[in-house]
Amino acid sequence: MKFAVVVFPGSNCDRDMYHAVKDGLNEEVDMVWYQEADLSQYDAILLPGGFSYGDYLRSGAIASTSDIVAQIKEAAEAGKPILGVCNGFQILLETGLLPGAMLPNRDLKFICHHEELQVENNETMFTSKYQEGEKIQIPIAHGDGNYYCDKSILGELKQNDQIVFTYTNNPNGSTGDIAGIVNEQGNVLGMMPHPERAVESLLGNEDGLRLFQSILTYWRNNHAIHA
Amino acid sequence: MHKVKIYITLKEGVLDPQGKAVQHSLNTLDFGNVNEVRVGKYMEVMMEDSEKIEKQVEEMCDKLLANPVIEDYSYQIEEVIA
Amino acid sequence: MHKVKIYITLKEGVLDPQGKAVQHSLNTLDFGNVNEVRVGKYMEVMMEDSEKIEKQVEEMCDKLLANPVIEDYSYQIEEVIA
Amino acid sequence: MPSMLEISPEQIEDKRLYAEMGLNDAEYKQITDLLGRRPNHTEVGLFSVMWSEHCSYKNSKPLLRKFPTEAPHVLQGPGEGAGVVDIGDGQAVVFKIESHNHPSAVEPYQGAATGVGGIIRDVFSMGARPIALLNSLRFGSLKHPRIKYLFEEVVRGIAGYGNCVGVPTVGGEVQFDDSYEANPLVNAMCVGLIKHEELQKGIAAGVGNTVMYVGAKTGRDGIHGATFASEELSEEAESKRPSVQVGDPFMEKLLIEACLEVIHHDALVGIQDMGAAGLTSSASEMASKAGTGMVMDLDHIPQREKDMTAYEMMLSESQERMLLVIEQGREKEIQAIFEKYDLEAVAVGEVIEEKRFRLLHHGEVVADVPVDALAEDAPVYHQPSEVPAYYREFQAMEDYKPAVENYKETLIQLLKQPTIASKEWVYDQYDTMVQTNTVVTPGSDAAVLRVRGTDKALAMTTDCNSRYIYLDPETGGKIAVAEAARNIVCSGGRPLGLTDGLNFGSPENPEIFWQMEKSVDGMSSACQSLGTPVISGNVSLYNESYGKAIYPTPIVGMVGLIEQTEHITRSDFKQAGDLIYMIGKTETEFGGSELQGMIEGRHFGKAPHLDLNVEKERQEVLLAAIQAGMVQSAHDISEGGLAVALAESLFSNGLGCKVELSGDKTAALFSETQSRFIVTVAPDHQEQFEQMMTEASFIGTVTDDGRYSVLVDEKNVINADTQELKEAWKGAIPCLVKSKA
Ligand SMILES: Nc1ncnc2c1ncn2[C@@H]1O[C@H](COP(=O)(O)OP(=O)(O)O)[C@@H](O)[C@H]1O
Ligand SMILES: [Mg+2]
Repeated sequence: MKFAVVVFPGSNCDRDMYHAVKDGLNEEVDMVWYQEADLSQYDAILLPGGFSYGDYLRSGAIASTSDIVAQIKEAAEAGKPILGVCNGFQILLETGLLPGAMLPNRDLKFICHHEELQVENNETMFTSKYQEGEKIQIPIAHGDGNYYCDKSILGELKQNDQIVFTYTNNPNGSTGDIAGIVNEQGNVLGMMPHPERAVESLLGNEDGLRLFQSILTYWRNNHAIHA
Repeated sequence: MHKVKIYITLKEGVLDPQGKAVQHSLNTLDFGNVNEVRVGKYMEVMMEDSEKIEKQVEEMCDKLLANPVIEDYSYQIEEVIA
Repeated sequence: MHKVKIYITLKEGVLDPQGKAVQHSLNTLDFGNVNEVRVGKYMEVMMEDSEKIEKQVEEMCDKLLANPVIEDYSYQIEEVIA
Repeated sequence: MPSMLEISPEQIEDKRLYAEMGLNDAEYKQITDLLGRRPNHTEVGLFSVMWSEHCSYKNSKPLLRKFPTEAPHVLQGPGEGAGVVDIGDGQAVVFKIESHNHPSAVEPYQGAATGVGGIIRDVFSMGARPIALLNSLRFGSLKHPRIKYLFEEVVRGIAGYGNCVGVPTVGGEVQFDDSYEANPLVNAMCVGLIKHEELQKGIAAGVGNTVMYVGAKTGRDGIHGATFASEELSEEAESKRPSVQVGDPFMEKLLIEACLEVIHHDALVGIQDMGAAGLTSSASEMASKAGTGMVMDLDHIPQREKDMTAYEMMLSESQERMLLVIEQGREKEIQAIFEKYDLEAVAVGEVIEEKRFRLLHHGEVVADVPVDALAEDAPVYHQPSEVPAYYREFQAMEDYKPAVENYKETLIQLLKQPTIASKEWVYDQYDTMVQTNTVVTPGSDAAVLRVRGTDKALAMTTDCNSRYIYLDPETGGKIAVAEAARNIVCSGGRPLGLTDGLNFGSPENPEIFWQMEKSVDGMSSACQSLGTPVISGNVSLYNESYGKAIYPTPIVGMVGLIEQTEHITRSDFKQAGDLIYMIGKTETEFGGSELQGMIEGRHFGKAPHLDLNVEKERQEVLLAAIQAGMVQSAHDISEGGLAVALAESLFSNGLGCKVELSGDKTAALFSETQSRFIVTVAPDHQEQFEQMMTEASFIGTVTDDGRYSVLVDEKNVINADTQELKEAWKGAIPCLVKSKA
């Protein structure tokens, strides 16, 4: 399986994402510069964390206007797995691929530590390796992670099982304790916590690895069918 | 040349953590008569003359400057002599 | 009740990285006639009536809302009927 | 030669305008002699910044020469952007600390942020990828609203910059003391990783080669920042406010990536960041080091503001700028790399044979001075030194011993002292994990990062107990180095070397100069003993306001090598049933102690004693025991003594301890005798450990009942719920920050 990590100016978790796939999952992965990327060559697209364009204006806003977004939308329509983490999630929101918006954290501070998440939906291509209701530890590191959507969108998210992860101890004020959501088709996941930081026992936590393994399993199953 | 002043505010109903914090601080600083604070953005954009400036400004706001999920915008266009 | 509109801008000469990034992005988005963008803050403060509102607003800005080292401010006071 | 509106050389001399720029009469005279004529306005500006303490070290040079700086593993000692130490396998670590005290006092967010930005540039200009940030902060009492504001904004500024550029902030220290009330200290340290062959130097070699300017445009920010940083803070500083620089971490991130790409290009000859004194220092130092000269045409300098004068451009301290020297004719190749990142690279000058520094502006020569006059010929002052009266008085005092009645309450109060209390409020705002190398995040004795692709790791820490240094600078200087080394050793590493941040008051005050001298003596002897050369550093003087100087604060930033990741050790107890040992004997030493400060509201008497031979021996054996896999946890005993160190060891894992001591209760619990450690050992290793570590005494066991229990001479002295202690420790700083004035 071949992954692309899209690098925007100011992305800074791009290498971490790269290593999670290369060393954690042992799959092929390229870091592709946003202006040079041809995403049609890849089976899955990863939008890493960081501060694209310095988070200026609104986090993810400027990146969401770049040309590569058209390719990301194409890949989304083609049903490829697309994972946006932290700033990647913010970009997905700004492009409209996922509903809602991000506000500054409730306490207006950047926060970085491990948080406990609950797996709300383990029937997505990103979470099949988790148990439903399972509690996992994943690091967060963000200043604008306070997910906002109005009541009607929240209702839809719930109804369609689009809420994938929630915080058990809401650290930032997110509506509905939301930590990660998928689109209706289920192939675009945005989440604030960083699974790529939790793929090695040396760094104290491997709970994020199964997310990447889930993507691989999904792809293998599907690929086998097509092949 | 035109100077465009753009005001971006959070939609009503969207929680404003920054506004809340500012209000709280003002209240503790003895400005007890402050009831509500909403924090938004103010931009000054210098634009070279163009016939459709108004249309351009709205497009800029829709495409980039404001996020319609959470924000409203308004603007004023002033002519300036360079 | 009064609605106070406060505009906070960076002092002239102070670097505005945010404005620069926004300008750059607008330029690549085909708004080639955008020459300069400065990003500041816009606040709406609701205040209960008081005789010295103007003085209060200036005090608020000096003490908290604006950072006098790098920012300037201006304001408008509107009366609103509650 | 000078443009029409400029002040004439005669006016500068007659009205002594050079004095306003920080030069004294003798220095002005020396410049006139060096040039053989009166300097014009721009030239006086060049000299004033290059001859400031910040750039020339004119008051501290004689002291800095005392530091041991050499060792076989030191690839680059002081002198370049940062020091470089070999860690084997063709790799090296690069590190340095830098102060941004005065800018932070005026505008704490931007001051701290640009401090971080500056030190990162020092590291990547060497060709190294920045992998970690640390900081060392000092503030007055959090009771004052202004101090709270400074504290909150400094932390936010460090976070704002470091998080955005994607370099994890993994450690540091924060202390609070009234002596820093008007003069906070903000020192930032950056650590980078490099392959030997990628090492770059800031040299302008090769006559005819092109000088290129990269990064942010030049504005009027920070003009006279370097001299500002070298002057006493006063009311006047307020009026100097417009000189505050604003940082752009996004630009810095682009610069890091572009510069690390450029170093692989064979057309690159030299690279240096524009730090203090901006273009002036980077350009003249690059030429001076290469034995060449340089001519620059200021018309080409990218400018953010209109009508900038030569003086303003040369003295501007706009951030996020780099200066490159590249092979002539290959500008396009270099520009192409920067273009990818939307960065401008502009040819602004040329390397010349004649050792002159020549500036053109609007077609006129606006400055023409010998390069070495700027970079090398700054005066060096041997300031007079005098033993302060307070020191004599303190030395003559009887040993101080506090009276303690309620031991549990005293422990709780100690845990709440902001200097001891948990710093989670601070480091929760830092991205401690980006780059996914951080094995030990803040909270232990030192931070630990693995070196990807190897089985090695790096331990790093910043340390300085300025109270001891105030009481006795020589002993205190030794302690600062020894304590940093203890933190490295406790983490399983061997100290490789250190960077020092010397923060003092005015060197023109003989008593302050004495503090400087003695601290450096103490640090040097500890460096000798412990085998930790000084590989880089920074000097920040005139940290005083209204005639009151800060406590002498020579901060030590140390990096150590952990040979195998399995040696990584933390300070917290691991498992119930483990045996607790104390290494070292406790004396009654309370001079400069946390308890003394808490009870008396001031510090006096003698600093704790330190024997460097004992220190070295213990560190060696402890490291060997850790490497042999016998140690479960290791923690040095510092502020607050054994009682505090024990409590800190319990907090992460919610364990308890049962400890039995003997002798004087107050000393046993709270004395700050040096060279002591708390170590836990699994019962299996008891015999082996005791044989190896003959100075260790068994004092108790780790329990799982969540109780902190200490008996002295078989009498119950403290019996507390660990959770209660933890809440006091953890809640203290958030509570102080939130509370109203
Ligand atoms: N300003 C800071 N930034 C990051 N980490 C900090 C800061 N201050 C303290 N810490 C972390 O908190 C822990 C305790 O600090 P400190 O009490 O100074 O340790 P020690 O006494 O062992 O040197 C350390 O892990 C340290 O790195
Ligand atoms: Mg320690």
